[in-house]
Amino acid sequence: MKVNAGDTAWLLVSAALVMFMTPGLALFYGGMVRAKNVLGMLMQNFFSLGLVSILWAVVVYSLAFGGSGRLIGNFDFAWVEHVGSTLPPGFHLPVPPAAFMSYQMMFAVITPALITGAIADRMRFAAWAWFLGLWMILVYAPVAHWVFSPSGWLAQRGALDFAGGLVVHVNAGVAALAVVLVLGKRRGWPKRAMLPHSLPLTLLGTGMLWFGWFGFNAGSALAANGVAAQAFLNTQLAAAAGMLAWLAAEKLQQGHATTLGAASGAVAGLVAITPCAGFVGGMSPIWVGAAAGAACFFAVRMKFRFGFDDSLDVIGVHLVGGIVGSLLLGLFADAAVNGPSDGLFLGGRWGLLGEQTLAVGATLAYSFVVTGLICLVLKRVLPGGLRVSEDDEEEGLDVTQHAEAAYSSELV
Amino acid sequence: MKVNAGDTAWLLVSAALVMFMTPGLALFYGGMVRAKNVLGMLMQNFFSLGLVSILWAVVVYSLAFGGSGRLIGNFDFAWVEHVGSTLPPGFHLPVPPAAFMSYQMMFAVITPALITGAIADRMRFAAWAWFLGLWMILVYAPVAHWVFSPSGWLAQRGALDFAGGLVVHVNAGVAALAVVLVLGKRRGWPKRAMLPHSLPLTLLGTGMLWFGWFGFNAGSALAANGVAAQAFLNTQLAAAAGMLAWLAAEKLQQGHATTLGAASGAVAGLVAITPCAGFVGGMSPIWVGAAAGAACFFAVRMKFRFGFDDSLDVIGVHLVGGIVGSLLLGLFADAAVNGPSDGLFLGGRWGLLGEQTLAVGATLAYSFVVTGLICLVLKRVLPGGLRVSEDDEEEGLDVTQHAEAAYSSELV
Amino acid sequence: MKVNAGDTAWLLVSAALVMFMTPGLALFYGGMVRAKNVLGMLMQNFFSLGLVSILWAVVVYSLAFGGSGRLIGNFDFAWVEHVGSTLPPGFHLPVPPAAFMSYQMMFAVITPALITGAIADRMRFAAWAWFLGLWMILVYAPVAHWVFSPSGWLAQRGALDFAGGLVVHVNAGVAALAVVLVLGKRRGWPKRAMLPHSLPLTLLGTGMLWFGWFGFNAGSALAANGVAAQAFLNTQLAAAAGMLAWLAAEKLQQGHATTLGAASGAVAGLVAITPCAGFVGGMSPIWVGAAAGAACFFAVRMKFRFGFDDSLDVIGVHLVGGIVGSLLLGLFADAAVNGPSDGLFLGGRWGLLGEQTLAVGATLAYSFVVTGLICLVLKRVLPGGLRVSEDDEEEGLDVTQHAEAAYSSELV
Amino acid sequence: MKLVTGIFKPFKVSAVKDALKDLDVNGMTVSEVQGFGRQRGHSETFRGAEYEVDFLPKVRVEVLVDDRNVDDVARAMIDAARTGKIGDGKVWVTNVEQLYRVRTGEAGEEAL
Amino acid sequence: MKLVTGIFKPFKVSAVKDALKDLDVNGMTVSEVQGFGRQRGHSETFRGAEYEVDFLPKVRVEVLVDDRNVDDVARAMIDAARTGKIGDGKVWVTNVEQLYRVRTGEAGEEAL
Amino acid sequence: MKLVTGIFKPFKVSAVKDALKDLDVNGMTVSEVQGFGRQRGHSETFRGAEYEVDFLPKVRVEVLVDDRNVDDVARAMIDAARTGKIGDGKVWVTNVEQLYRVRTGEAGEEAL
Ligand SMILES: Nc1ncnc2c1ncn2[C@@H]1O[C@H](COP(=O)(O)OP(=O)(O)O)[C@@H](O)[C@H]1O
Ligand SMILES: Nc1ncnc2c1ncn2[C@@H]1O[C@H](COP(=O)(O)OP(=O)(O)O)[C@@H](O)[C@H]1O
Ligand SMILES: Nc1ncnc2c1ncn2[C@@H]1O[C@H](COP(=O)(O)OP(=O)(O)O)[C@@H](O)[C@H]1O
Repeated sequence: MKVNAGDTAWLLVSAALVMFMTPGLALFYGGMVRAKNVLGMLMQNFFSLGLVSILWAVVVYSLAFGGSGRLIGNFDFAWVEHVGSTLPPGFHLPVPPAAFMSYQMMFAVITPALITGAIADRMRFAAWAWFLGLWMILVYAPVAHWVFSPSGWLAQRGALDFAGGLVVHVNAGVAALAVVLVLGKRRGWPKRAMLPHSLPLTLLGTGMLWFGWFGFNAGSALAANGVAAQAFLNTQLAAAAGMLAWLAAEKLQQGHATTLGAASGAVAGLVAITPCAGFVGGMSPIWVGAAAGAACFFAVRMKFRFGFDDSLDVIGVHLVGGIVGSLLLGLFADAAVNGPSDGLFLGGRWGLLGEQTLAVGATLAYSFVVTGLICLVLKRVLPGGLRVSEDDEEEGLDVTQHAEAAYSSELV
Repeated sequence: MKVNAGDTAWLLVSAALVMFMTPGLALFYGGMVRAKNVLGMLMQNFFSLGLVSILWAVVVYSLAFGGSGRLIGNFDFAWVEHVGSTLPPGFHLPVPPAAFMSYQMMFAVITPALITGAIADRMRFAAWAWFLGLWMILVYAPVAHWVFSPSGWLAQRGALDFAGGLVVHVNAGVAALAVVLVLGKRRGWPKRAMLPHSLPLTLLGTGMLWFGWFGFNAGSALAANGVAAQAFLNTQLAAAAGMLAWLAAEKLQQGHATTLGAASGAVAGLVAITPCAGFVGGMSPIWVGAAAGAACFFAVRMKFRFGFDDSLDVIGVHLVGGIVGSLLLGLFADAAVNGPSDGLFLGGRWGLLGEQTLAVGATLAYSFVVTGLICLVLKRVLPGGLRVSEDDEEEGLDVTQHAEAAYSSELV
Repeated sequence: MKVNAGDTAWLLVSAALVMFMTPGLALFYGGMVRAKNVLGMLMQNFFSLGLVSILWAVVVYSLAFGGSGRLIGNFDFAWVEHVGSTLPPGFHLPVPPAAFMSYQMMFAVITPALITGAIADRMRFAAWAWFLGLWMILVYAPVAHWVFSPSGWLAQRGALDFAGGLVVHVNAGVAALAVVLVLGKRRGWPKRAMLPHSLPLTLLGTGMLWFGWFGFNAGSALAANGVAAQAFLNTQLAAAAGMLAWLAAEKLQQGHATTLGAASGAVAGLVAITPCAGFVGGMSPIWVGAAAGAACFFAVRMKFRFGFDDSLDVIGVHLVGGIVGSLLLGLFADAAVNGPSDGLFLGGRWGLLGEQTLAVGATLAYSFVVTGLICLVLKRVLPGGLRVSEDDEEEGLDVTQHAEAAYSSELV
Repeated sequence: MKLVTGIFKPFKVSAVKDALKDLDVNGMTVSEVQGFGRQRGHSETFRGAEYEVDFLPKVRVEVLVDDRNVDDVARAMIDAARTGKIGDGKVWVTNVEQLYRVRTGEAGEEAL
Repeated sequence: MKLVTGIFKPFKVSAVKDALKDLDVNGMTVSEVQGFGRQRGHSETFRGAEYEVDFLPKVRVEVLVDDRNVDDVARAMIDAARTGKIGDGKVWVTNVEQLYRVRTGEAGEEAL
Repeated sequence: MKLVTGIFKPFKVSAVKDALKDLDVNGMTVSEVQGFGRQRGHSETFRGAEYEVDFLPKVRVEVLVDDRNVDDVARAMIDAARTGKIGDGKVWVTNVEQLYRVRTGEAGEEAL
């Protein structure tokens, strides 16, 4: 197919935007940890840009998008073979195949990076590196195949996921739960206050994420067309509604609208609109965003009730937001905007909601179980285990894992 | 009209770039305030991304661009009706209507955000929220309609504003003046030094603003064509010239070229070229930028002479820069580059300069009066008034308005 | 030639992305210096956005791209003449000439900015300003002409440089060496530890550079096509491989993988892939990136052995990385991907490697000598010389050069 | 020789400095500290969880004075720093056995 | 009146604060300091070069007490701050000749 | 027991530390402070407005020593910190009535 320059420009820009989200996420999380752990956090995220990109080129892209299997791809594109010349089966787009592969790579990079927020302040870097590699192959590749590859079993059944509500957010969110259950709580949590060392960094990260999310969602149209524009608009409206809903909830509950609440609500809205972005229209993104903003505000307290230390609320925001968005798509989907099926509200039929529920359930189950197994095996197999020692946790990841201090004065 | 992918790609990217300016502005301002007020500043800006986006979708877009009235739009696009399918009257562009609406939304978000720099360190967050909503409807919507809608009375008379010199900068700049007059000075100003708590944040914000401004100005061509390229080039040259002029002025006057001066001069140049970007060529952007850089350097001292506390110089930079640019367009406009009319220098006719002057005057008068009225009413009506208490001002906005600290160490 | 909107959109976005790299570089370096010198560093970089943009418009663009001379351009485009209407000789592209000129301008801005990392903490701002102007005219313009203009002698011989490995990295890298040799070491170096005052800023800068580099490399296709996509993919893979190689080397050598190592390795990979980006395919970018990551890790120690104070390793990363990439292109070039010639590995011929070696040698020699002369002359001619006084060096550049402090508390 | 140490509200530093200058005391050393006392702290919110922050930003001012001036200096600092609201801080005096100026090595009152 | 000064590991501040509260001592002033002592520092890496960092983050706690309470207060702080590992810090007592409360001007024990 | 406190230029910290090590004094506590004194401050510019900044960055070094060593320690610190230029700082000595090591509870000279 002849390459269309406009679509190609949009896809390349979108890929760059999604790449920019990972540093954005690093800073978003990095601002929230204590100063002694910020480099540890930044490193876990940047390392994903390194390791996952190479793994993607070598094998994971091929496993996710190659071939026409139901459950998993093949090795057709391994070792960067055919990547420059051939789009994966089922894709017919006027864009260079390397652009498509690069764009999808950026999703693969950020998905496991989301998990770093849950495990903040206590995981050994070496353990993270191992986890990252295994998770990409054993969890990300199959789940991406199920949903993003036209031959995947969830795609075939009719489940919809415009830009990764399932593959990225539900998947990483439930994986985060599995990891923190194996890893355990930070010392002193929840009694000891562990306050963000720099909220301006977190707000900067929020801005970078929000900006990049236009590439994430509107880029998922894979063309510069009306669907991309609709996804763009929906992205902004859901983020805005998520922010307002979170702020309203905390103002009512606690008397203050917080800056971190604004950031968190916007991210919650962005997460929830991700699966819906190109499939809904009108006021729907506002309802989706607002529902996610409010739901996630309440969800982030679950960890205190149930006693799992999801340090920076990956579960409360990404897992819950991803589920909210994926299910609400079953209600709000509008085939007149785009996509094969109407949701319950417009089509009056339960079919899509059923498929969405099944897809959420399948992703939850698979990712939770396999992630948990990876962690249990690594905990056993790695000489140092998954966690840093108590002393190292007290001293901080920066010095103990990376022999660096984030902030140095002239006294050394 | 058939969608052109190249133009659509450019418009979507530009919308994302303009969105990114609001976090950039937040950091630009946030770095300049004291550490106890930085979250207050960030919040006022991010909140604009939340509230204004929703208001835009619900009603403001329609008031600004709907219908063919002279003074104000209508409700055709309210509640996101027809937004995905129809461009506003007078626009014939090969881009998806939702892209156009999203792009304009980002201008609406950043315009009131500019005002936050003037009111730094002392406005109650709740008062800001009310102000923001009212200002968008009562001031932004009509002024945008006058200038940006082809049926608006200023547009009809032939006033030119390529990317918002009037609608964004003059409008927000004079509104800032009205607000600070009602709000009053910070305690201790100008005797007490209130120095920037982090100029690196401010320089980061400058970089983000500059980067985003290419979307702001070159995106206003609404197509990826020669006019966009010219606007792009002019944007860079004016920013550069503004920086050099400011630095030269302060070096001569005070003996030092400052980092904040470089940032301020660049922003001054960017403000001034905004109305001119697609209408001038050759060396003109350099003259416009340099004039603005020098003029704004001197203008920021007015506040000490006249005793109004424009904390971060919104008036000195945006109001003055916006006026400089809008009027110079009457001199430098070059119909051979683009646009309907030559300015005085190339066409030898005073007509355009007259229209520009009228447009500036109308914007100044309307925005000043209505903004002032909004503030006076809110001051009266809101239980807590516009300002925080003296104690809260001393303690800082972050803790008192948002129950947060920007920077926490491990002592709590 | 009729303008193609898709290519134009891509070129404009790429220009904006490359512009964004200079603030990114400023923060990348700014985080690494001590808190008393961070504004000095930011200023030297931002000032390049100011001065170089204007010089480019006035004369340097014309000297670099005008005419068809072998050694240097002419004045056809001086004072922004014909810039909006005419592409330089030898370029036949469906994009607006102003877009091309703007895109190349951003390369001119960042190239000398790279040097600021080597001279950190000790150069007078006025001396930097003079140096910057002279270097652009006497060094950048001719070298860019040799390589980037189709009529340049290196281009004519068949040397390849996709996006500036020679013109940007080797050129700035060897110039940095010349400058530090004239300028001398910082007081106390290397005995006194001068640790980064904020690695999070450096990591933020890394993210901005990496993001912008897609415009740098993939934009150098000057069209939104398959070559751009290939360059995009190669950029990501080389950055990732550079990171992994550096981390592996330092883990083996010193026992820790550092955050700054991750950033440095990624930059090394990005530098090395720059000349190759659109000319190689398959796994080659991974080998190029990995080679550069490892080579630069060892190269940054040379300064301790040879005793030159390349403060932030411009020589170790940009000079060495640029040479590695330019020479490896002679091995890995793949005409089936794009470009006129195969390298040694695919074509079995030494020709390209020879040309690359010659081009590297010519750039090294010319830039080193002329840069050295500029410095020697300025050292003599400028009343204050090149360096700040000992006391000023101790007090820091921020206060002494710019009368500002980067971080202020409320005590003044 | 005595050392007068004061804990004050941060924004009072320049008033204290001016008061000292008026007494011809031309030296002081200031540091940023966190104070806990009768003045209540505030609560901070982090993603919906509330934390009591007991510590409030204060400054610590140290002034070396000769014995004659102790009372005047302490008095002047107290007056300058007072807002009358809780949390204004403390001033205390300790004895200094020996004092040197680094630059010259001078000792005792000369070193002031 | 005495001043009890302690250097502790930073994360022990709240334990120390709680211990003081239990003794009805409702005031303290804390600052962030860098300590050098028997506890080994660590090495930091900067682009392949290694530097020994001798200083470790500590906090400095100052508590004004009346003479009767000195021993109890010192003892309570020591107990609260102890981890038993090297680097736990020091506590020392100095004499305070005069103390004032800024807000009221009260002097002596009244000022506590 | 005595406490020797010094205010120095920040870049002199490692020289002071080395001088102490040479005397076998293996402990000190350092904090960042702002000093005001004879040494002139500088003026800073903020958007065209100029402000005099009187405070200059200094470090505060505290060393606990037994009575015998006071003079040597003070002397060594002074020598190490001297640049001969204005603003080099002060050193002073105060009496310590009691000293404890937190880790062990040891008191007096043992605790050093
Ligand atoms: N016993 C104490 N020891 C040391 N510092 C104290 C003590 N009591 C109070 N302070 C310091 O003085 C500050 C003000 O004390 P506080 O009790 O809040 O108000 P006030 O002195 O006006 O009664 C505290 O924040 C703390 O820094
Ligand atoms: N002689 C000293 N003078 C001042 N402070 C000291 C002295 N010795 C130790 N310190 C402080 O006490 C802290 C702990 O001392 P260290 O010798 O490491 O452990 P310990 O007290 O457990 O033997 C040091 O980091 C330093 O802040
Ligand atoms: N009277 C004082 N009380 C407390 N600290 C002082 C006093 N005088 C000077 N200092 C401290 O010593 C530092 C150097 O003093 P200064 O008068 O500038 O130079 P010098 O000691 O060389 O004469 C000051 O910055 C301040 O921190």
